[in-house]
Amino acid sequence: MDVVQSTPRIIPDPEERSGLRAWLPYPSTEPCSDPVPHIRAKNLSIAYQGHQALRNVTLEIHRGCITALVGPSGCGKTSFLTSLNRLTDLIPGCQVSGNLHMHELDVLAPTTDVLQLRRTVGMIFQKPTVFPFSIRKNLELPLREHGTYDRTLLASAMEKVLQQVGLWDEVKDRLDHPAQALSGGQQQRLCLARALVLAPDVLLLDEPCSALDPLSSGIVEDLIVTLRGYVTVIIVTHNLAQARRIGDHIAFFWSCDGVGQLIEYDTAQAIFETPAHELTAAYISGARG
Amino acid sequence: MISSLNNISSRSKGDFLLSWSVRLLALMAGGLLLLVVSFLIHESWPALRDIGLARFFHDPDWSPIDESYRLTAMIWGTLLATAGAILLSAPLGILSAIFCHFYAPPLLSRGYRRMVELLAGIPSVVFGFWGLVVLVPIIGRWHPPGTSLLAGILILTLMIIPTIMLVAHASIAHVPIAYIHSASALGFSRGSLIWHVVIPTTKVGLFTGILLGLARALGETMAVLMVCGNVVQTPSHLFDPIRTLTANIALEMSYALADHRAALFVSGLLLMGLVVLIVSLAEGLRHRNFHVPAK
Amino acid sequence: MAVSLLATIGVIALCTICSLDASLAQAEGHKLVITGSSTMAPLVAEIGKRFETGHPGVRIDVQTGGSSRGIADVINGVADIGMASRALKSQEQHLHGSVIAQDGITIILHRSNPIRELTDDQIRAIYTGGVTHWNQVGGPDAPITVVNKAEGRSTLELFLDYFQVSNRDIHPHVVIGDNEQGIKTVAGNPHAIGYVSIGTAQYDATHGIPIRLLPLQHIPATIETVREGTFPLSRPLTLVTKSPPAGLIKTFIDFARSSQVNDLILKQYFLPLQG
Amino acid sequence: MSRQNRYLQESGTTAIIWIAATLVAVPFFCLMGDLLWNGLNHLSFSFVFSAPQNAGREGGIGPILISTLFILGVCMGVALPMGLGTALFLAEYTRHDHVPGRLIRGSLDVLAGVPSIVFGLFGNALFCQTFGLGFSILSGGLTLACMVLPILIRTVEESFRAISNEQRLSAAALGLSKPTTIRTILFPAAMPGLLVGVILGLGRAIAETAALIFTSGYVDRMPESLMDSGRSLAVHIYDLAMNVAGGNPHAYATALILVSLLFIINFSSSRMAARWMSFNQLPA
Repeated sequence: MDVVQSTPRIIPDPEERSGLRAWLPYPSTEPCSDPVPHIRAKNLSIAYQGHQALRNVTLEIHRGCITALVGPSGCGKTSFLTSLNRLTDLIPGCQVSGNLHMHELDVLAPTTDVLQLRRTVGMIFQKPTVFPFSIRKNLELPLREHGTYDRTLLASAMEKVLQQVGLWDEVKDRLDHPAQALSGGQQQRLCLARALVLAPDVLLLDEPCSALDPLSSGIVEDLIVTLRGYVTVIIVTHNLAQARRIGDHIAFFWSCDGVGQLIEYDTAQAIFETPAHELTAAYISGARG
Repeated sequence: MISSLNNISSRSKGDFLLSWSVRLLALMAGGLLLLVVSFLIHESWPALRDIGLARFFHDPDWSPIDESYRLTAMIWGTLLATAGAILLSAPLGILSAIFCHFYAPPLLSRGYRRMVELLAGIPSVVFGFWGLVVLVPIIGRWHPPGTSLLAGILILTLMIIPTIMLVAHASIAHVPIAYIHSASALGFSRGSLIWHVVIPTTKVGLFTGILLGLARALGETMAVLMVCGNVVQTPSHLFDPIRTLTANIALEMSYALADHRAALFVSGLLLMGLVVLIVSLAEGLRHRNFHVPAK
Repeated sequence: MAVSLLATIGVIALCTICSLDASLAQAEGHKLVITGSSTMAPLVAEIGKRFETGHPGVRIDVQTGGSSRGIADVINGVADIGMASRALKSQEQHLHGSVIAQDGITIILHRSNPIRELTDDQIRAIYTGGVTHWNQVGGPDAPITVVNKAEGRSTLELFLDYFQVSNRDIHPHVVIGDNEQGIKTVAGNPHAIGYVSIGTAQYDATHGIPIRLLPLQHIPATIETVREGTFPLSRPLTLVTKSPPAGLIKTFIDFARSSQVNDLILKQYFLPLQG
Repeated sequence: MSRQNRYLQESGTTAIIWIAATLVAVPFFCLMGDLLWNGLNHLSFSFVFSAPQNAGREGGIGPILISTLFILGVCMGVALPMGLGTALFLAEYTRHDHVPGRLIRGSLDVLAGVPSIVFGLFGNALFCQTFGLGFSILSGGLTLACMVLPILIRTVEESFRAISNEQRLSAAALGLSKPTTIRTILFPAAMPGLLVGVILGLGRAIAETAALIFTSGYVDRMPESLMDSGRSLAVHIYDLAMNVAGGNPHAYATALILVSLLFIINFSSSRMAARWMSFNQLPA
């Protein structure tokens, strides 16, 4: 399947997408080698109740890469992340302006079907947010919502994603137990599985490891790495070491006069070894931030 | 340049239906007050127009047959019964909340709280009935006939203690534990801890409880109707029978006609205004109380 | 659970609508609402029960409140028939009244009260505050508890009329609504005095309630003296309609006036029209 | 302050507080004891199910229980959907600080304070006369629905608000539509609050007398439809206590039943809420 030039639509037919396209591979193109950027933001600004939070961000994110957003708190990283699946719609008084495209899709256009958008753009939050019902229902709910009712399909999709996140052996005997009984790390992996079960093109991660203990954190991080090449991953992290370990590209944000800005965007190697901006250099060396 | 518009989250049919039906329901619920008030005004309009507000205070007495509509005796009855009940129940309610928090052993404290919650659930007609068959004869033996302002005060007291106690209990529970620890660390006795630390920090909560109790006492109908004797007169002592505004409505509504009926609606309107004032004061206080961060 | 709850709500709403429909259909012509005098309510309820057994599908609902309410409800159209324990007044002549029985008003005391008789003047003095102690009229050493009727009750109007006093001059200790409430108050207080319907009082007195009916002008308050026309404070029990009775209403009123209900009327200690 | 003085003061305070607590407890136990003592004698199977006779002095309370249930049914049938919808609107469809929400919330606060007798006046004027429903179970139920609506909405709204926003965000991030989010995630989570609201409303409705006297009336016979007048338990107690000489024994028994019903409702609600929570949040 040739993804490269085509897919102007992000809404494939349900049969093909219902979580079941074996959810595997996109083709084995090398990560980041796709010449057409997956996500293009141009002059993207975000304001809350008229107060500017992020100003004029312009960047291009590549298919299959892991892009890490780093920078001090309050510099608009999370705002940027949430604008990608238009969760910003849910925040009262939040205004997003500028251009934001995902392939050909104009994300910010009022006519965009946000439910389909969010279906193809998964998101994981800082704290695990399992729903207060069983593990099975946590995974089935999004699939059912998007039109998959077949029990065998549901079961196979569930098993695949749980194996993908390494949770299958831990929970296969208690799929009907409340998800909230799982440990924090398990819950976060379940959230990851829940996002992956919809076979997203893009995965947004908002400090997915910061609420976890180091061991669980490591497991989740390893999982994210396995997604390289399959899903476009954008991860907000405060952990520079982590960004260096897993990031293909790094976007460095900084807050000037209370307004977040993108200072520098480049490959991880460039950012960490030859930062172009003095703020970046100071931040990565631990001098500031 | 395009900017994203809020709340065009989905054009699904279900969402459209749901969002408009909840809007409609909310509109109906919000409009209910307007409906109640407008109906009360509509029904009391004949009296306000034909009789005029002044006559409710300057007529010789309450005697609808003779077209005489003085409400003052009943207003006094209502106010005195309420005031008496508050004077008794406020200290009792607050002290028993303190008892629950600082004096009672844990098991007793839980049981006591449970008891007060049950007391709060007892219907007013049961209070009235009990007052009628137990309390009134006791007072009657002392000073006949027994149906009196005193009986009303005692029954109302019993009815509003739970309100005051439960609100006081909740606001004492909100006192930061650090206050209590640091006061104890300073060697405060239990008494002075309560008097100098707990009461001042929960002032607003206690006052809110008293206001809510006040509103309940003002609006109470059945219990006072059953134990107060319902004679229209300004009481000169505790053993005089009285009639409250609420009891007057309950008693006469069933056969009131024309201006008489409208006059009862006027007293309902009056009552509602009074109670609403108190409740909104209490609500305002309560919100303020919860929004001030405990520092 | 959520779904089942929603379903339950739906079912309840549906049932409500259905039964509303059914009941509206049923309400047409098969239900009589009768409101008014508390004196007449027990009697009319009994008559209604008997009427229902002879007319299946018909339902007679009786609500009390006072004669004025009966008249008002008939005028407003809330009730089909009003009950008034008095004759229609001159300003009510546009309504149609049908007398079904005769009754009187009697003074009642607690049975333990040794007083056997009071003169009209004494009663007037007690009610207007001239006499406040039983020993002033030859009774025990106790203050008098004066029980008065609430306004809008024809018993009150007739009482005031008979004793030629104004309600303003009466200083009661307790104000009551229904006859039964008056009887209950007097039965519960050995030093109380009140006045109620003879029928209700006699019914209760013979059913073990500790009250005593006092004679008026030496004439004992009984059904017989009412029949002879000698009891000074008697009154007709009237069913009131807005327009001349017709249809089911007429059938019911005719039934209530017929000799078929004499035993019911006598059982309540009222005086039937015939016999 | 001398040590002895301080000791005296401390024990004085303690004594006062214990006395106050006893003063509250004693009437409660008197009342309950009185109800139990006088009510239990007359309580029997036939009392609960048979019809009242002789103005309630004899017979039972069967039709009155049924009327009460009907009235509560109408009340909840109307108040529940309205309350739920309004609470949803307030919690999920409008911002806390925006004008529509504040207006509705404010008017509900005011409505919550309106004395029940005023609701009686209103119900009588609107449902009985203007709508022409007369004295009927329907009028009574609708009047009670207006009365319990504020308390119901308040509790349900609070329980929706208590759900953490992350749940909403993560549901949205999965592309769940708002109706689905509400149905599958918010509604179950708000269930205990909803139950508590219903229970509080039921408790208030079942205890109500003043608003019912002028709306659902006095008729103590078995209701055949919602358009029939029906006497509720509380009105029955009132009538027996005030208007029926010799009615006290049955008034006691009815009061005992009413109070036990309320206790059962309260108790089972806290139990149900607790079980619901544990079902959702703890391993089974």
